[in-house]
Amino acid sequence: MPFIPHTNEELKQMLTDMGETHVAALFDEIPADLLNDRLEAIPEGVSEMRLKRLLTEQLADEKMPLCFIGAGAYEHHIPSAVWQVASRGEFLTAYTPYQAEASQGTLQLLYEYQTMMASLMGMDVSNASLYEGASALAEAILMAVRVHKGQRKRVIIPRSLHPYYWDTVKTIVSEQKIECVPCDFDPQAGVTDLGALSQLSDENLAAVVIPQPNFFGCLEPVDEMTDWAHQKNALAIACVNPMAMALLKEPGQWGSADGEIDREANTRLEIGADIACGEGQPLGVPLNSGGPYFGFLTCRQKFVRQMPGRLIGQTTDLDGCVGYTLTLQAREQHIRRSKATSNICTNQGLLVTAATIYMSLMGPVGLRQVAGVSHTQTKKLVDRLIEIDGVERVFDRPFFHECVLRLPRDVDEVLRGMSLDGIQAGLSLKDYFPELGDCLLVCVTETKTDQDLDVFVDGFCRWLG
Amino acid sequence: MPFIPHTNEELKQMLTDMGETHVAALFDEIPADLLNDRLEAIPEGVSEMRLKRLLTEQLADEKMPLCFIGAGAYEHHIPSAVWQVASRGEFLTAYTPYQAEASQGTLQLLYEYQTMMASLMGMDVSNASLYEGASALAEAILMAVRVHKGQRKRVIIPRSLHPYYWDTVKTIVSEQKIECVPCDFDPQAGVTDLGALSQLSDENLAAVVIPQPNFFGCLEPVDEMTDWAHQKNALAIACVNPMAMALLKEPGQWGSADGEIDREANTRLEIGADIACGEGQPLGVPLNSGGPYFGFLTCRQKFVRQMPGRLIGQTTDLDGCVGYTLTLQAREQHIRRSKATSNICTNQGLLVTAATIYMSLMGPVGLRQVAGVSHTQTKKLVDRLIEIDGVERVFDRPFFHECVLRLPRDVDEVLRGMSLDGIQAGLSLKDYFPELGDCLLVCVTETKTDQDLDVFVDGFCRWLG
Amino acid sequence: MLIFQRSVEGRVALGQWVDGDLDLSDLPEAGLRQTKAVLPEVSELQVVRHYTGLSQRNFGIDTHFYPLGSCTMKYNPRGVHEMAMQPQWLSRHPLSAVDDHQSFLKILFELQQYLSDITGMPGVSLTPMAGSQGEFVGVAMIKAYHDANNDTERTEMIVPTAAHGTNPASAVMCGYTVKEIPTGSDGNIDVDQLREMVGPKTAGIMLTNPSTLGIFSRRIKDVSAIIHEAGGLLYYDGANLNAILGKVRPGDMGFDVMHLNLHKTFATPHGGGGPGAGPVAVADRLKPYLPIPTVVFENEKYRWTTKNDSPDSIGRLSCFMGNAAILLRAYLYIRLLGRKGLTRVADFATLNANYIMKRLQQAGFECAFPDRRASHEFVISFKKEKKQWGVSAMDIAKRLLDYGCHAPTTYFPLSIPECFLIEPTETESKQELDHFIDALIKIRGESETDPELVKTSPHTCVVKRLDDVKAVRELNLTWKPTIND
Amino acid sequence: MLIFQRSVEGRVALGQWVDGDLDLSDLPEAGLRQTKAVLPEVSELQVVRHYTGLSQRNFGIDTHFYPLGSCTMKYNPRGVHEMAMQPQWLSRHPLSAVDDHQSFLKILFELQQYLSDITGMPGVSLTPMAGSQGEFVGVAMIKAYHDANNDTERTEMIVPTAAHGTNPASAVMCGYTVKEIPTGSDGNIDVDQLREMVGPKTAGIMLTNPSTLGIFSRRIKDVSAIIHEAGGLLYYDGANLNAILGKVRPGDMGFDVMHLNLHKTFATPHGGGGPGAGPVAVADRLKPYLPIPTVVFENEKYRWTTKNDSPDSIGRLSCFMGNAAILLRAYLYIRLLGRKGLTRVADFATLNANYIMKRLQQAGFECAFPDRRASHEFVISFKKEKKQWGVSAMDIAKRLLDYGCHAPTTYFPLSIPECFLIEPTETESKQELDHFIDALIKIRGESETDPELVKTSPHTCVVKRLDDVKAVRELNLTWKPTIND
Ligand SMILES: Cc1ncc(COP(=O)(O)O)c(C=O)c1O
Ligand SMILES: Cc1ncc(COP(=O)(O)O)c(C=O)c1O
Repeated sequence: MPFIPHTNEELKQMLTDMGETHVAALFDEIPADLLNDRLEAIPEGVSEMRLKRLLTEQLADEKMPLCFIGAGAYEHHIPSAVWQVASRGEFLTAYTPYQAEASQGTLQLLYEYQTMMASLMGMDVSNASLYEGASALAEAILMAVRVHKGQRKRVIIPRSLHPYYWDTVKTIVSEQKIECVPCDFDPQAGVTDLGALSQLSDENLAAVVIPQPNFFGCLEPVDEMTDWAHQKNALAIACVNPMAMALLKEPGQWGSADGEIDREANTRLEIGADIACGEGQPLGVPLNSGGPYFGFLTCRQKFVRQMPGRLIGQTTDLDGCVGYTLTLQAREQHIRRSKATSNICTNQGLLVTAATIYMSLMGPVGLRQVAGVSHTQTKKLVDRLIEIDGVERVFDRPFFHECVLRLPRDVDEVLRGMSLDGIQAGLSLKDYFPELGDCLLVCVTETKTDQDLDVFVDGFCRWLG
Repeated sequence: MPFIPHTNEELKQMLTDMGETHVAALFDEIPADLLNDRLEAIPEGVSEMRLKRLLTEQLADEKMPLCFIGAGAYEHHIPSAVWQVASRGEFLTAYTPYQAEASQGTLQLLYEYQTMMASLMGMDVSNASLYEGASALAEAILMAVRVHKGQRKRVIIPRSLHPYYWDTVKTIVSEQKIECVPCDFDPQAGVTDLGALSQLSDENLAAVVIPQPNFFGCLEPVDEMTDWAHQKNALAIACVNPMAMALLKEPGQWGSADGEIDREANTRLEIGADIACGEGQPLGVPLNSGGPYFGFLTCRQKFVRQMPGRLIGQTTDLDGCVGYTLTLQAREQHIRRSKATSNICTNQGLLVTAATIYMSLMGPVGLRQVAGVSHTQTKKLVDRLIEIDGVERVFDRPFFHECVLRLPRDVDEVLRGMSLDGIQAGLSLKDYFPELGDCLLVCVTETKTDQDLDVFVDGFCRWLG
Repeated sequence: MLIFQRSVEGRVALGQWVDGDLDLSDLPEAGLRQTKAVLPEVSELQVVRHYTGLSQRNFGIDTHFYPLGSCTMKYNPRGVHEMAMQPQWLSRHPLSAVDDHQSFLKILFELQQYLSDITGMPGVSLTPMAGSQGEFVGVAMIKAYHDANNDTERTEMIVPTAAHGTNPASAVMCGYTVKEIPTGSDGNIDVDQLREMVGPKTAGIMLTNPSTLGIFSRRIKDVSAIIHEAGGLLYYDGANLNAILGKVRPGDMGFDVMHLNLHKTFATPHGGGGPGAGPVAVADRLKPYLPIPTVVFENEKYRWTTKNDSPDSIGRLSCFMGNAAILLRAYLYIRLLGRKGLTRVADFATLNANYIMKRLQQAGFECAFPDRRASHEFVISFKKEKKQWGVSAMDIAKRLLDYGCHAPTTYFPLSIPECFLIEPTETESKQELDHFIDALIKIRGESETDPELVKTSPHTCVVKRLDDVKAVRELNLTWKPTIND
Repeated sequence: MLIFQRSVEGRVALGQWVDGDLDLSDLPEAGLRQTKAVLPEVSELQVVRHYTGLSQRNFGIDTHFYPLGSCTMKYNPRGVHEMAMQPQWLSRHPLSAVDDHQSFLKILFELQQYLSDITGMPGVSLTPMAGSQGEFVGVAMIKAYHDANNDTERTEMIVPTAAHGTNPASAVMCGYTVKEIPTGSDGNIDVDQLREMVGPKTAGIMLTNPSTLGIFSRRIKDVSAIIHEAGGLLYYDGANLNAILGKVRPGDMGFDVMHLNLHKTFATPHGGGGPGAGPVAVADRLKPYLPIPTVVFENEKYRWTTKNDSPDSIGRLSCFMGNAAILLRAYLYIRLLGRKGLTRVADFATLNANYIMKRLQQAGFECAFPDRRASHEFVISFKKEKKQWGVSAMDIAKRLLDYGCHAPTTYFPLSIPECFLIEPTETESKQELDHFIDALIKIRGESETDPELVKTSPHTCVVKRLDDVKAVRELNLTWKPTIND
């Protein structure tokens, strides 16, 4: 049995010191009929050596195709330094930094992360992470409802939001009887139909969710949507790809640039989303079958006490030296219990560690370049694919590094063909949007070379032809 | 250009501070006709991302067969902890511990290594590493000559020593006019012919080299050879596989167990080899195409001042606390220059770091088990192979986890066949010993399961049939 | 020094620079970012050096004994880390075709079976991303069950006062009202009081057994009978599973639903606050409500389930498959230990806890429940020390850092004043335990002779005692160039 | 605490235990080990914690500025480490069939070409395992050359007094007598004296240019003419190649043979003392003597050379292919930087060195060669400080540790009293350099006002100043259970 250090001698010594003779005695308070020393479905243990060997054999079956799927998880290059440093035992095997003096490494890093993420979003503050993007959006919605003191329980969510975000949000927020109202997208444009939005009732409206880019890769009319939400005294919740924010206008700047007047209230509309959240995975986290990733959540300063999750604050020690510590813990479940802003406890600290190292390595200019090259490569591919007979762009709005194409042949068949060439050509939209059953969502990142695009186009021609 | 942190502003600022305008000026002492700003054979630089991609493509061509080759480099299981800890930046990117106070980690580790390795060999002291096994043997021979104050310059080396060790030793020691005298092996036994040994002149004899196990995997008559060397007042130099020493008698115990009397001198012969050296690779170092490995060198206390390479000693600091530091540096080239015991400077510190962690994880019992299972598996395989018609053991002496077999078919052909099955079945001896042109040297370690042996035997039957 | 203070405008880590001309002609000008984000402009060496340096300012299991109660800070096998970091796993897109990844799905499928065996519950879903999400899911399933039975008047969830804060918080996230039930002086919940508490409004109860007090409730069968008779269901908080792994199965105790904390019991690294994984297991009657996706094996193939397979599922909890790679790590850990090894975990985790408790008792420390066995953890209280010498549990916790031990959990459970919850885990040696015991004894000595020393501790950490009140009062959550530089 | 002091008899790290019954029946009883080796009996967690803890007691490039002259402590790219640690490389047996490993051989073949380009020398062998073995090989080739010409009276190797200790030691390992030539006050070797020194006994000269004094010898062509006219050959010690990478080629300066330190110029990690790699490059006339194996490309295939290919080779230097995986790392580094990047290395390494030198001069420090350019390193002397305040170079070196800088090389070159050899490398930022300069200025201030502070430094390391004399006098090279426990 691995990892137990006791020798038989020591075991005996310890029992003697305790006045016992058998370990079994330590379990004597458990009713005998409950004791059950069998684990039948679990195989015998093996050594590290044997397990590695078994795994190597299993790994041989795992394919590693060239990946052109995006849809919420993006394959970006991750510098080796990121995980080599994040895997250091002191980061990897620490717990939540409850003892601040023994956790300054993690705490300072999280403070740096909060600074970077808040700034990337153009917001005032950031928490130290939530689980992942979809559940982070759910938390953002719950937060918006709290901001309205629970008086408003309707939220407008575009249909152009990732369908799995939709599902997740519904699972989580409907327990608190919050109503999620869908808003259609313009079938031509691929983005939220502002006309449809303006038709929706604003009664009881807590927030409007604004994805950027949306599930189709299209750029939403974020300024108009933000203004609309503010006109209704609802919160604007940005749900964004953080990599995109190195290039596209950040949520903190959304809304009418020249401070449009709210006619009814006769006040100037506030610039900027109120909450910005999303999936942090593009920032140095590997695809890894969908997790662990991390959700980020940023907001205006005035909402900070409604924020769920951990926050790190700067302070000083007895000598007056700067240090960092968990703060505003009174919002959290371990202090406030049933009145907490959320039940979240364990979050995604290690992923944030990686993301912080990643963002430091890329810097503001490098990150923009990654976003820009990803987009440029996508554009190149799309431009070439739509030259193929029968392939066409479905939506006419600008996209960011991900695009929906209509194919003249069964999408699944084409995907199967491409897969034989070692290419995952994208995501078939059939299961997500029946009306887009003949469509493919394709995504290119900076990891793909021009040659890769050639191979893609060649294969596509073959499998379509 | 990677890894240069200067911005253009900073460059300008620095030049200004120095009163210069161009970097080129800093090279103005170099005669103009020598300046040559071209590197033609070297491609343009690429980013880490691109280089990884290029490499992945090259790696796809590299085969990873099941390896049954030994012959001086052995595939043992290496616990993940070994290289994860050894790869920590503080070990990986430190220099030789010249500033002891800033290098206590490396220094204490090396002191622990010296303790472990000396004890494994049954010797008094160990240095902190040499390059690898073959050149370590050369250094051991040079050391033996120094012990004899350069008065004796002949060394007897068995032909059963690894041929590449032979070559290496000759390259290195013959520059100092040391004569290497071969001693034949008994063609039946596969070990040094004691009769032949006793016939060799002992004039000027500095040392006798005793490999254990020898190149053929056979166990040499180490006791007799040690005694013989001591009778001639020559040093006995053990050249051993350190993994084997967890199971086999260690060099410190070699020689006549009941203290045979040297008749001529009428004194009791000293027990134990005088120097023990070898290749440290089996102790936690990956095969890695042959290097980096590390050579170890241990000896009796009285010879320590003739030892080449670094030594770490325990001492105390100003407060009387225990610490570690490089010691006896007056033997080394950076102090003694042309009178040094060797020219070695950079050694194989990181590999010793890994080996120390490895030995700690295995402990004395675990290490013996690795050696024992390796041997047991080899025996199993050999027993089954010699049941095949025409396959036979060539030598009748006991072997340790490596064995020579005679095949009824061209060895290279069989190897090519086995390689198609994904098996490296061993080493063809044709290029090493013409007289063993139809022989195969096969090695099994603890990494091979009984199923692996089945696959080996099946394949062998097929390719021989 | 903050990474931002190492930044110089215009610097780029060039080894990571992505070559390529940008074509942004299709993006509307007004939609582009105009400001530069506050990310540092530093070299690769600066990044490596900065974060390597920061890491050294942390305690971790890899560096210190870390007896943090309720957190199960055991050794995180390095072999598992290596196996989980293979490029085949890392590069797998969550939406890629299952045909290309049968090995990975097989692993999850087997993990579902293992966890079912361990918990004694037939249904398992792996998607919850930590214990607290597992709780949410579990309570949501209880609610779904009552709703399906049109039993909609059940609005109350019973939770012990000693429960972890996530329990009441999760119940509230599901729209329940929390009713607290106190712990008796023997560490058990008061069964009689429970009997009075339950009724038609009772949706269920959330318990851990052994509890967060480190006490195994002997009358757990009675509790389950009371709740079930009242029409409620029992939720089991699996955070303390390490104590009973392979010994007792929550399903056999009468629980209907539970979560497991893989990052505790199954040794996946805590990562400075996460990630974890909090799979849920359920009795048959709750199976229809399990969250999707799960993995099924059909027609010789593993595949994910969807809403079509489970129309009554409470739904999806994350965009993809939870913390998939953490599940992989837990699987590998289970394979390493095997059935016997897992049972021995409980033996030695319990041994270590009882050993420390006994030795501390012998040395005169005050255990919260001196007459009870410790499970894998136990509570001591420094009420006496606080009163006599003015030294609080927090002071002693900080002073422990000076002795090279991470502090136990302090001030939890909330019901015990000035307490430590101590959990050594099975992977710590007798030597470590003895060192910890000796340190506590020494600190008590210091508390008497030199209380200031303890009250101003730690003295050997990278910072002195930090001012938490100031952190709240002068809230500073992000660095701003002008203020701090 | 030593790992042995954590040991308990009978303990085994069970995760690493190899299952299997032993059959040792064929091994003679008398040949078996009877004693238990002094290896620790510890758990896996203890091992990880112990060595993680030890690592934290080190300075490294990843943690500190490390301006160790002559050692080129530049950033070791983490990307290269990852790429070099791929299982395909790690698992390759050195004697496995070349057909299965053409990629690896191709890499070595290309590396040979790259190094040939960089050095301006047509022949390259990659096998030497560090600089000093490269020197041995180079000198052995010089000898082989003279021998082949029956020029056997050449028994002297000329070496500057300022040369690295390995140079004379290597010459002696090849059976040569060393003749030392001093350095002039301008930092160059005295050409006139050299002219008088050479003669029929001259086998050659070993030089570095720039020298270990950080000075580029302007009259190198004269030197080469003198040696060649006398019938000798010129050896180039490539340890300082970083200074002139892509700027000047030793082959063009007239050198016949040289080594490169890949662990310096090409950023492979120093590993606390190694491994390195010291490939040799040679002019045409020495090509026949290059050590084997090298890699050739023939009939569309890469293969190793043997004695058959090179009958005049000086032979083999190690059992296999030297430090093969270090060669791989250097190759990857060269590919990352590319031709332009390599040249910029020299630019910025030189810039950084001259910047520090200039700023220190401005602050009143005494440079050994104030009128010369620094190459990538330079020498300052604390003779004055020693005399005035009794503070030695060693004291200042130790005090630098307190300022978070590793000390430069001290007391080398031996010819300059109380000196530092300072080499910042190109990967350090202006901020680091300024911090180092400021620290030196402060320490000089302390030396005047509070010399004891400096003489008893370091004060912030894990130990205080260590007693080197005691280490020699009370030689203690291994731990013994009875003495220290
Ligand atoms: C008893 C108990 N329940 C629940 C939790 C919540 O688990 P998690 O932190 O994984 O959300 C914890 C851990 O923090 C716990 O100790
Ligand atoms: C100038 C000089 N020459 C030679 C060497 C020897 O190189 P190595 O340590 O790789 O053997 C060194 C490095 O220590 C050196 O600085």
